[in-house]
Amino acid sequence: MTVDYIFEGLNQMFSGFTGNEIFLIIAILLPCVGCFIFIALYGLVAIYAELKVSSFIHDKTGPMGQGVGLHAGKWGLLQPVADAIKLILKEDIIPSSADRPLYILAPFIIFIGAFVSFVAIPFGEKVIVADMNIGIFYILGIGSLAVIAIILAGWSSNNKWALYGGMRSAAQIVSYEIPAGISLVVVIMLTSSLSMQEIIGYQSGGMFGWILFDNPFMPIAFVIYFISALAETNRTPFDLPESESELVAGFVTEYSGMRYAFFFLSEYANMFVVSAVAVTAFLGGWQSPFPNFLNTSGWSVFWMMSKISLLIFVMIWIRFTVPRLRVDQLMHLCWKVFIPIGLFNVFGVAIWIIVRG
Amino acid sequence: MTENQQKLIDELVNKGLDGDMDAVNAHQDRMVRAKAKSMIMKIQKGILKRPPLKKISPEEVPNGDIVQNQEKKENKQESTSAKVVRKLLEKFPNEIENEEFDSHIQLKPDKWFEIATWLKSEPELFFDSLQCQMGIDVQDDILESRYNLHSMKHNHYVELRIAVSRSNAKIPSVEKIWRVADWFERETYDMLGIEYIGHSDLRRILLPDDWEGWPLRKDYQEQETYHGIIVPKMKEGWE
Amino acid sequence: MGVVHGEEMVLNIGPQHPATHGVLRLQVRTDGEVVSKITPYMGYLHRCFEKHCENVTYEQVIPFTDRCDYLASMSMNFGYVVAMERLMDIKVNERVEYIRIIMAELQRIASHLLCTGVFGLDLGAFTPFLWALRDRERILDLFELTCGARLLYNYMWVGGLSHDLPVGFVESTFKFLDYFEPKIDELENILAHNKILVERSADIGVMPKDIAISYGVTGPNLRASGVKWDLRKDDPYSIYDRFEFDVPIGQGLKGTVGDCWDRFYVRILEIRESVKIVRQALASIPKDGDVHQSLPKKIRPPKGSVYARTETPRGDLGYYIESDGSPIPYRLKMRSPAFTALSVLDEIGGGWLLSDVLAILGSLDIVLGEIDR
Amino acid sequence: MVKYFTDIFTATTTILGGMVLTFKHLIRAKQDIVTLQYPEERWPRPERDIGFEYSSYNSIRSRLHVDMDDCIGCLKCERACPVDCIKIETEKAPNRGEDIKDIKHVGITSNGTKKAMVVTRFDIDMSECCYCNLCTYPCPEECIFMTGGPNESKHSIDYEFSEPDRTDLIYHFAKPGSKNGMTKMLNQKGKEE
Repeated sequence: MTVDYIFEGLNQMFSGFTGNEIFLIIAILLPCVGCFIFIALYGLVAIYAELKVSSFIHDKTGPMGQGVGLHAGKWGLLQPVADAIKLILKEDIIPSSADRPLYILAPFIIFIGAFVSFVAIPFGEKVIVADMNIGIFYILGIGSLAVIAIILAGWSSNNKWALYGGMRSAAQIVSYEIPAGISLVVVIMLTSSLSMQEIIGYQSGGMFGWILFDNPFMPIAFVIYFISALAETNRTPFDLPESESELVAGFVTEYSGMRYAFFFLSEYANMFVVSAVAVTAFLGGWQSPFPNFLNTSGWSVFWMMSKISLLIFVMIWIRFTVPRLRVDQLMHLCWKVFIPIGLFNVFGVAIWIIVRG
Repeated sequence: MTENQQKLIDELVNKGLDGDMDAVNAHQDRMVRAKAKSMIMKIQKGILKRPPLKKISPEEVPNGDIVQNQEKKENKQESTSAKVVRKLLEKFPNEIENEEFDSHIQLKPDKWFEIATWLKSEPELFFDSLQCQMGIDVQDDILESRYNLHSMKHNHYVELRIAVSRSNAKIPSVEKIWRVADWFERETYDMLGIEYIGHSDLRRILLPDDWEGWPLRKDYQEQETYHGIIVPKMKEGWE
Repeated sequence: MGVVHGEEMVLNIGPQHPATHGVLRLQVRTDGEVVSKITPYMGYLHRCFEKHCENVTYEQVIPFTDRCDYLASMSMNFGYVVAMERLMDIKVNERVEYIRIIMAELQRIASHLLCTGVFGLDLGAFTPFLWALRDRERILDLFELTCGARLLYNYMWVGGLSHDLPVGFVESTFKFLDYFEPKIDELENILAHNKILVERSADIGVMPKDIAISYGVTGPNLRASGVKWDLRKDDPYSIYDRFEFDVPIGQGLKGTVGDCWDRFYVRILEIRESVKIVRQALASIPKDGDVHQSLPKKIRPPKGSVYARTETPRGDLGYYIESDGSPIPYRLKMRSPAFTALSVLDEIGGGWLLSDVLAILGSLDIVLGEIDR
Repeated sequence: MVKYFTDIFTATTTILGGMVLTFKHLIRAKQDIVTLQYPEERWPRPERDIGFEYSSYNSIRSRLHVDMDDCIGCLKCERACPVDCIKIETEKAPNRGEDIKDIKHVGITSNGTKKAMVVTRFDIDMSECCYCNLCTYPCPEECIFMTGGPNESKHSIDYEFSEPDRTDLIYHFAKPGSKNGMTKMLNQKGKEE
């Protein structure tokens, strides 16, 4: 959509020129650059939020500082910037016994996986890079790309801890795709569309129009999706692939500097993507929670962002509350709890739809 | 100091006493040389006895050589010790070496494993817990292994000591009776070089595997070099 | 269906690893995630404590005992002075005994706080760890108030103490206990009953009674296996027989008796008991009494040996002191509780998953300073 | 089957309970925070009113300081040190209790003891010091002590004393030039005789 706007805008602006293809390339590149900058900025904000929220939970202040100088700015606002600079300047170490091409490739693949998902996220009523008719399906599909990257990272590092992390992660992400998919199927059954914008469009009319409150099965589906999303993004209590007290740092053990930063960034980007999907599918997307309150196209970005931020906050909050699961318990939770309940949910919703007509 | 070195010194001392001081002076190892000379001095002064001429193999050292530890001290566990001794004399008549049992019981090493098995299984004693096992280098070429036994059931306590000579520092292992003895014995082996026969995994535990010598023996000499690095005796800028 | 066995892999956990609580190296053989054999290698922190002691005088040993178990230095001091006083037949006055017990119990609280916090950290819960450390800091403040040091105190001396209590110590300790008691509930709520933690620790690493006794495991680990054995009750040293407190034992509330959860929960219960003891001691501490009254002019114990045991936060701490009548110990052996607790790891840790092994290790509460000495 | 659902139920309730607890901490962050902004704020040293006559023995654990004017060179602290981080060398003073101006040697301590020794070297290696305070107790003149505490008026509190070089942590307390001064003096004396 955004691509179309820019393309048309460019064409109108320079109507004398005939280089339509160049305009198209620019129209495609611009949103991509925009997304990239957005991810980078969002990453800084998310790191800061995580530091601060965790610190307050721990009765600490988190990053603080009184001035610019050597300190981290007012309230430590410059801390994430300092972190980023540190990671960029750090020596990039590649273990001599590592599988070099794969080792170098892995951070890019994981970042691409997270980055490409942003294309289909509806930031607002009109702000979406590409409103595909299979948007939600696309995001689920692209999201699985992370598995490949993590296995590559784990394998190519030639480190036993990394290998453990990679293997755990592969099992975990592949398994949790299923409950996540099943709970989204329920949404698709209701809306009979795979397009993100159409799903949001279905949920108009304030908070009670949201799919979350559509029928009694929906909260269950939401919870299952949210927990599976935690597992897919490797957040505590499902951070087995990089569980720091067991596997040192899991699949990122050998990474340092910028390559490590890419893993880090894509974890946060993935958090954003799964939250965006959850908001789109269950919490009304960019719709205002009240029928006639600030329900304009301009405010839609605000609503979308605040809902996503809320979910990210909950993720951080959970991370600093609960311990970590064990590998077999993780699988138990997925295959013996979420999938049966999810399937039951699908069945229930189907009956609900038939009964309600 | 290893057994070999001790033997070497003994040999040198004998040569020296017989008038062949050149053999002593010509020896390469400075430490051995110094030891041998000091020993010769002591023997001439009459402090030490002359080491036996013949190279004796470890098996030939009679147990009767063991000199007992003389310390006697009032101890609360007197009654337990007496009880243990009474029962022990019934079962293993010739194993106790000391006369007064106020603080401890001195045992011979030979039947230690059987005694330990019995101590643990005997219902009236039932020493189910080995509190502490330690080795000590008492004077006169004797190493001792001391066991502090405790019974969780009867809440009583006894101390047993087994003395062996340095050249034949071998004691049966009780690792199979009290599992905790596994690591305790390894530690004693590590520090004093007492060999525990029948121990399944007698390695050094706290020191690196390639450490030389037994640090807690009183005649221990620090290594001159470690992995080719000279061990500094005095820190820089200090003396 | 048979069990599939893959190729075994040797994995080195440590010496630098977040879960080994120091510099411990565990060589484990793993089949996938299942650990079949654990071989601990220690000595990375070996500081020749026993050899050192043979070269310094008796009073100079005390700073070294501090450094053995750096998380419970007061208890280490306490064990040593109890042994020395037994050897030299010194009787210290009431006030000294009371102060020693207050310090030892505060130290027990501090040590158990760290242990429970770190156990949570090993299982991935970060918050309780910091909460525990926050409260531990307050105890360290009390220690700093008393003797000037926060970690390595050299506070208890043979025949007395280095300092008397400062003015206002009793009040500030009462204030601390009032603040602290609700925080124990908080710690228990967030950790002990959390379903994930229960799943991770209940029925894991079960240590039966007989194994625990045979391996010489003592202290909270032994009590968690259901043996009611506490030197403070069963062989009272100092004046522990005057205080009323319970000895909590593992009951297998969430799983089997002697599992990780029991070992963890016994410590939380013991914190409560220690608070009780401190309260009683503070209430009845004698007002007068010189802490330097029975300090010997020169420490020259008579010829002989002594083996004295005390209950530290980690279990029975035994000092075997052999004296030859000189001011320097002839031989000093420390029987450290964590040493025996670590030796049981292979026995109870085999056959579990990698994550469980680290949970078991965390629940044993080892301090490498004390193991390696 | 019942266990299956009770498990799910307990898991949900306990985790939600934990989350409520952490959320309480989150919103009460203002009151609960215990962090200090270290370089600006410092941990207050506890006010120590020891309240008995040993008040001159300070219970501070910080860097050692020696008042050389009071030191009589009795070597008691050197012997008390468990880690041998104190090194003292002395020379016999020509006249007991007399000041020697050349090397700024004060003959009589503040306690009134006449000094028989000139301390030509008094080094403390603070990198080896184990802060056990054992050296401060036997001192008859109370001239070796840890800074802070009752002696705070004499010396500022300092608990971070890092140095760029390890040898800088060896503190030399003896009066500068005292060693050379003494040898020179003794040589002169020898010549005169």
